[in-house]
Amino acid sequence: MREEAIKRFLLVTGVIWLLIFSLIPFLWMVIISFSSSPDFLVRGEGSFTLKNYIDIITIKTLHFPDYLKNSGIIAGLSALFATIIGAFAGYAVSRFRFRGRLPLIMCVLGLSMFPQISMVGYLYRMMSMLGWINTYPALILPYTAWGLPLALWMLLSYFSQIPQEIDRAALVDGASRLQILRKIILPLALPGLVSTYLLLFIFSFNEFLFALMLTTDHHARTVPVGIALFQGLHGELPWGYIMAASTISSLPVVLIVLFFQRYIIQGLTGGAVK
Amino acid sequence: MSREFRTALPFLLPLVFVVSVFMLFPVIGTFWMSLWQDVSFLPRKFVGLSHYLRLFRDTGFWQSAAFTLLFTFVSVAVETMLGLFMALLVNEQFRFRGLMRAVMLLPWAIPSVIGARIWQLIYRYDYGLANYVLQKISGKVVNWLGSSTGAFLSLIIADVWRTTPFVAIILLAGLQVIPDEIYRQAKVDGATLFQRFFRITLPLLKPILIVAVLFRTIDALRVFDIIYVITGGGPGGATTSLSLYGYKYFLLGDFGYGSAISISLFLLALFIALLYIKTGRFKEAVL
Amino acid sequence: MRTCSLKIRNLTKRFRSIYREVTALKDINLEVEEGEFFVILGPSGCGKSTFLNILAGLEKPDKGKVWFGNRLVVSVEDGLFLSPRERNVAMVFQSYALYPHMNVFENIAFPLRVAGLPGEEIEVRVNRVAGMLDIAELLHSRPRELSGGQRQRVAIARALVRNPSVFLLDEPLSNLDAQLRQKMRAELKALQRELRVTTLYVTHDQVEAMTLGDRIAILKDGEVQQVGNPLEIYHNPSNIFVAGFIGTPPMNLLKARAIMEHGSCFLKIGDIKIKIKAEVVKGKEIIMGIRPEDIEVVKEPVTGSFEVRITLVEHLGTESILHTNIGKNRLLIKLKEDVDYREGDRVRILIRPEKIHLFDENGKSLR
Amino acid sequence: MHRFVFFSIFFGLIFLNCEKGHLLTIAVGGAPNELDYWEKLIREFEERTGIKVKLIRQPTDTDQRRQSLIIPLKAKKPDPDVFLMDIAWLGGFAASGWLQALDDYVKRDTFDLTKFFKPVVTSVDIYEGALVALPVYIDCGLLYYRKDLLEKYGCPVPRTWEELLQVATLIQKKERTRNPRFYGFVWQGAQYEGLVCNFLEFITSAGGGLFDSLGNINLCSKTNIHALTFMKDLIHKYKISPPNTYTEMKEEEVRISFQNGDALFERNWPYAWKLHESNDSPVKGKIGVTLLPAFKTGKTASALGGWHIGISAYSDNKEQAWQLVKFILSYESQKRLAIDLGWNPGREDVYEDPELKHNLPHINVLKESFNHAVARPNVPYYTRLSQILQIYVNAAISGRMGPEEALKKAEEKMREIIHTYE
Repeated sequence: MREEAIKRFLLVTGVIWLLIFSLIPFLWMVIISFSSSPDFLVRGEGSFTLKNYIDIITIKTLHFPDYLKNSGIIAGLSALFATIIGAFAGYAVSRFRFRGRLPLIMCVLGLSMFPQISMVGYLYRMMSMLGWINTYPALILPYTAWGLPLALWMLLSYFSQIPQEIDRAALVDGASRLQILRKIILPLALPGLVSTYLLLFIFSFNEFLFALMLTTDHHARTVPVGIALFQGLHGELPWGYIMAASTISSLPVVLIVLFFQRYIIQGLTGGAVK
Repeated sequence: MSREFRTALPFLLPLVFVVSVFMLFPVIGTFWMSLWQDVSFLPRKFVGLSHYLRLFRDTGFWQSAAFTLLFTFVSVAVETMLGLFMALLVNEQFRFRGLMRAVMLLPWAIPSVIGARIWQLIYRYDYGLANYVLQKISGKVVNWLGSSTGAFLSLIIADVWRTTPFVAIILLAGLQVIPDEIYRQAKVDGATLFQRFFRITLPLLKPILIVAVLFRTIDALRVFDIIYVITGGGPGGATTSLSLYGYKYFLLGDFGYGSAISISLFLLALFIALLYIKTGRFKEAVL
Repeated sequence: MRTCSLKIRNLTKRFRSIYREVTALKDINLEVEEGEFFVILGPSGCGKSTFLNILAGLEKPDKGKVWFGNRLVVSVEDGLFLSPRERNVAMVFQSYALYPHMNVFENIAFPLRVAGLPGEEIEVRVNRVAGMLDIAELLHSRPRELSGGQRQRVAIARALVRNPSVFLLDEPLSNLDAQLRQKMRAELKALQRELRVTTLYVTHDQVEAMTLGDRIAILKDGEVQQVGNPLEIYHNPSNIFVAGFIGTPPMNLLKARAIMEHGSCFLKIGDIKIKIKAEVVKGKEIIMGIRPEDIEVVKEPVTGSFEVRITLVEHLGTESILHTNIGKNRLLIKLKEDVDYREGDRVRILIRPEKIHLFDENGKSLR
Repeated sequence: MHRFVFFSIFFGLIFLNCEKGHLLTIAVGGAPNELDYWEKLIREFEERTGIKVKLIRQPTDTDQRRQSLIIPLKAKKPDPDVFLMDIAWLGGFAASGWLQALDDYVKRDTFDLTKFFKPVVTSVDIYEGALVALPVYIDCGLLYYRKDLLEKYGCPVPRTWEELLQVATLIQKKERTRNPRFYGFVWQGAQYEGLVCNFLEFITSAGGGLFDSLGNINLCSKTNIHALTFMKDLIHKYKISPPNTYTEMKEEEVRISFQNGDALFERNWPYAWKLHESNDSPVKGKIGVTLLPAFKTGKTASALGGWHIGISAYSDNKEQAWQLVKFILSYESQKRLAIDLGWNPGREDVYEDPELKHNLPHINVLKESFNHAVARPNVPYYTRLSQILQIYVNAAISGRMGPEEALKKAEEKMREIIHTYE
């Protein structure tokens, strides 16, 4: 049983390493967010405080609650639109054997590999012309597009698992295509829809470059940009604020991951994972 | 056939519309912009491909191209190996495996900017965690972001922390579809743990490994967020990625040249993707 | 809407892929009478499911017309193709295709809901059909909690609830075990008798076809081989395919040469001669068919009898099947009782001329 | 179907969320207390004139502030009518034709330009003969020192960099025994705009500069190399400046380090005074401020910074905008700026105010240093030049590149830039 011992050893050390590697930075973030000075380690002084949290929420001019609100609305809506549009397209691709079906999937998936920087220049121009810079649509629309390849990829794998015979049965039962999608496919693929939505939400919530270029202030600025540009009057980094803001902003994502880990992994891997 | 297509069309139109207008069209538009001189204080005029000629002479461009490629190579290599290890780990049966998977996912799920901010704080010379620990262990401190090598490694560590989970998830999917019987058969045939890994797991994982590496490569090529936050491209421009280089020109108001840089990155990514697809059996793996 | 007859003319369907073109249905002409239980029988891949799908409106033919009663529902020539919802057809699928996220009540109610019927009426009709199929107590269960037979009933209930003009069943019993299949077969038949709804039933199982069908159409490679009631098909198969497809074990088919001797017509198989009634062209290669159950075993040497050697015996309890050879042809004999024969025994058999089916060298019945 | 209708209405509502026209719009930005000041000032203006003003709160980050102004200006939008500009952007804004010339208003209202610092107005606010902006507040580099420590060790306030080096080395050595984190001199060396200011101060105080007397670029001169070598040596050779100078040291990092008592000398902007002297400051009452030292070969130089106010060329309300500008630049408002925020007004006459002298005892040093101010090049592509300087000067002080090589490369690059954008 030497082999079993080796395996066990690898597993245990691996798990410990994974825990340390993944969690230490998070712990550090939380610790700093609750301490009165970010350099307490070397100074040897510093105390537990809630001031950072209270400040970022109550000091109006820091606009952190605005950023959270913007991020929530923008990510929430763009994930919703992408899920809906992706569901329509995923239904069509999984149900109709038309010519050009494969090239279409490949193209859309290929699009997701475009570097954002190669789009943002023109998007900036487009949004300026429309007068949409620093408004929600300026981010919602590109995010919707940006999430669609992922949405299509995930929903396609969920829809393909639903037997076609069910569609046929519903057609014979007199349902229209739209009715089938709404009454049969969507309810059946509900776990898939939910995990698609959550992943898209996370993606939009985390996006940085578009938000950096296409917003200018708290009216539309999202959390990542807020945190990246969080700085004091003359450019100092208020680490306590930054880490408190980071902790609050990570919270929704962390909760989603903790509760929906299964679905997220399933969604990303096209249902291959048990 | 055409009837199927006609029924499918209304379902596909929203996707095609949104994706074309907000992804495809902007790339074409950016290319179009790269053919113009577009600086606020100079007259707007068509300059053809001269921005691309300027790129050839621009040492800053080549420096960031070289950095981007090196960063991509190193980070993808490290992340693939670590990711494989992680995937093997969380593929095992043990208690709290679900929780473990969730923990593994966390660094990837939170906004990259937040991850970058945390690492930036850890790397701080005067009161960063890294130097504190180092001081306790060896009595020496390192100016993490002060040298080009140090900054490069610091970025790699932060990027590995953030994106290895992604590789692990993809590989986990590959591991899950390898039937258990094969391992049992191999055990009966007398293969050791490592033989099983190298003779069975790795070859069977190869197609999905290629996919993971491709995704990561493309993603690493466009690295922006963590560099923007942690080093800002410094010290002395040593860690400026192509995305950041392009962004800096946008920020300066030189949209033509910034677009040319962006389009070059696009072409680079396209080229590398095609290379993978040509050599690796990518299509089989995806479909 | 009342149930109606069906008329199908020149129905043709081709499937094209990049590599080849497959003709699934070749110029089908059929008429199904109102209230008839009509079975389409054929081996897998013969095009019977495609045929059903076209009738349901799920697939579009390349040629031909279909009438439901007097109403033209498909006419490729006129560019007419009604969608399923415009045809009032009901269909039961092999996998039952129940909606897994709805309970039994909602499953059955679905066709009525999409048709926009008021809630009370839906309730009444679902309850009625559920009572009819004896699933009233299952109405709040989910499909995955049901047994195969119960699912089957739900699928049928869903099909019947809207009083369809045509009732299509696509191998509905093939997912059930043997006992249940027999039971459901009988119930289905009884139900159809009671409701008198025009029913089209697709199967590859000849026993089902024979027991259920008022009439049977046998389909092979997209072509109709024979249409008729079960007895007609059993007694007068139109070709060797039909002959070989119906009956267990299948009809013995032997290559023979027709000869004239003493003014009588004989078939020569190897060195055995069998007398037949019909006149056939001398010296012609023909195929003789004889059902295993039509061969008699005789104790004494009667005229026309001959001896064969048993190579294998299958004992089935109430009956037994003897495997023998004539020349190079295999000959199966089915006995009504289980007789204690052994391998290597020789038996004397008699083939009566009136039991013999004759086919030309292309397999067509000579009659 | 009604759900889709709902979505489209929802969508529509988001799109309509565009900004509506206001009477007069002013864009200001920055930290909470800065915004408070503007808020109060604007309310007062509204009360006095009855003109409604909308305040656009811009972010703190300078690049982002610039960005959010460029967007409406490039699109020729009438809003904002009035805005503040960093001194470094002025050239670019003026060259793009975004700024309304103010000469006619000044002449008509006999607005007294002589009340403002003349060197500032002439070197920055006049672009191609037209007055396009006016200084709201002025910044320049100062040397803060620990009065108590200099006294303790009997050292004089340094006048030259060489003296500073000597004093700092001595005191750092002694103080290290008590405080291992103590450094002699902290300044801004991170790769950002502040580094360029520090660099300009060092080279100018050595007698060098970016350009020669004919206005041609002359970066790789002996004096400049000498100055840059000195900057590098402060960190690597003499070790009186911390190693993270070239990675992390920006204004606030420097200020906090000094304020914590971890440094003897500090190069910083005037704003630091009020913070150092605040009640919870460990160094309160222990500090002095003076002009930056010079090399033996040159004389003291202070990088000119600050924010200027201008009127958009596309403003649909220029007359009222001018009223607002005049109000902001009035004696009263400028004095309040100094007292509330501790910043330095663009008006020279305010500096004679007794109340101000009482509140800000270092004000004389300020006034004097403005006379030694060295402005950054006033060209539209200045930001590009600055980026080049940031990269190469940072490379040199981090030791990644020899000072001469760095300056040579930077000069080459700058020539390229000038060639591209001239």
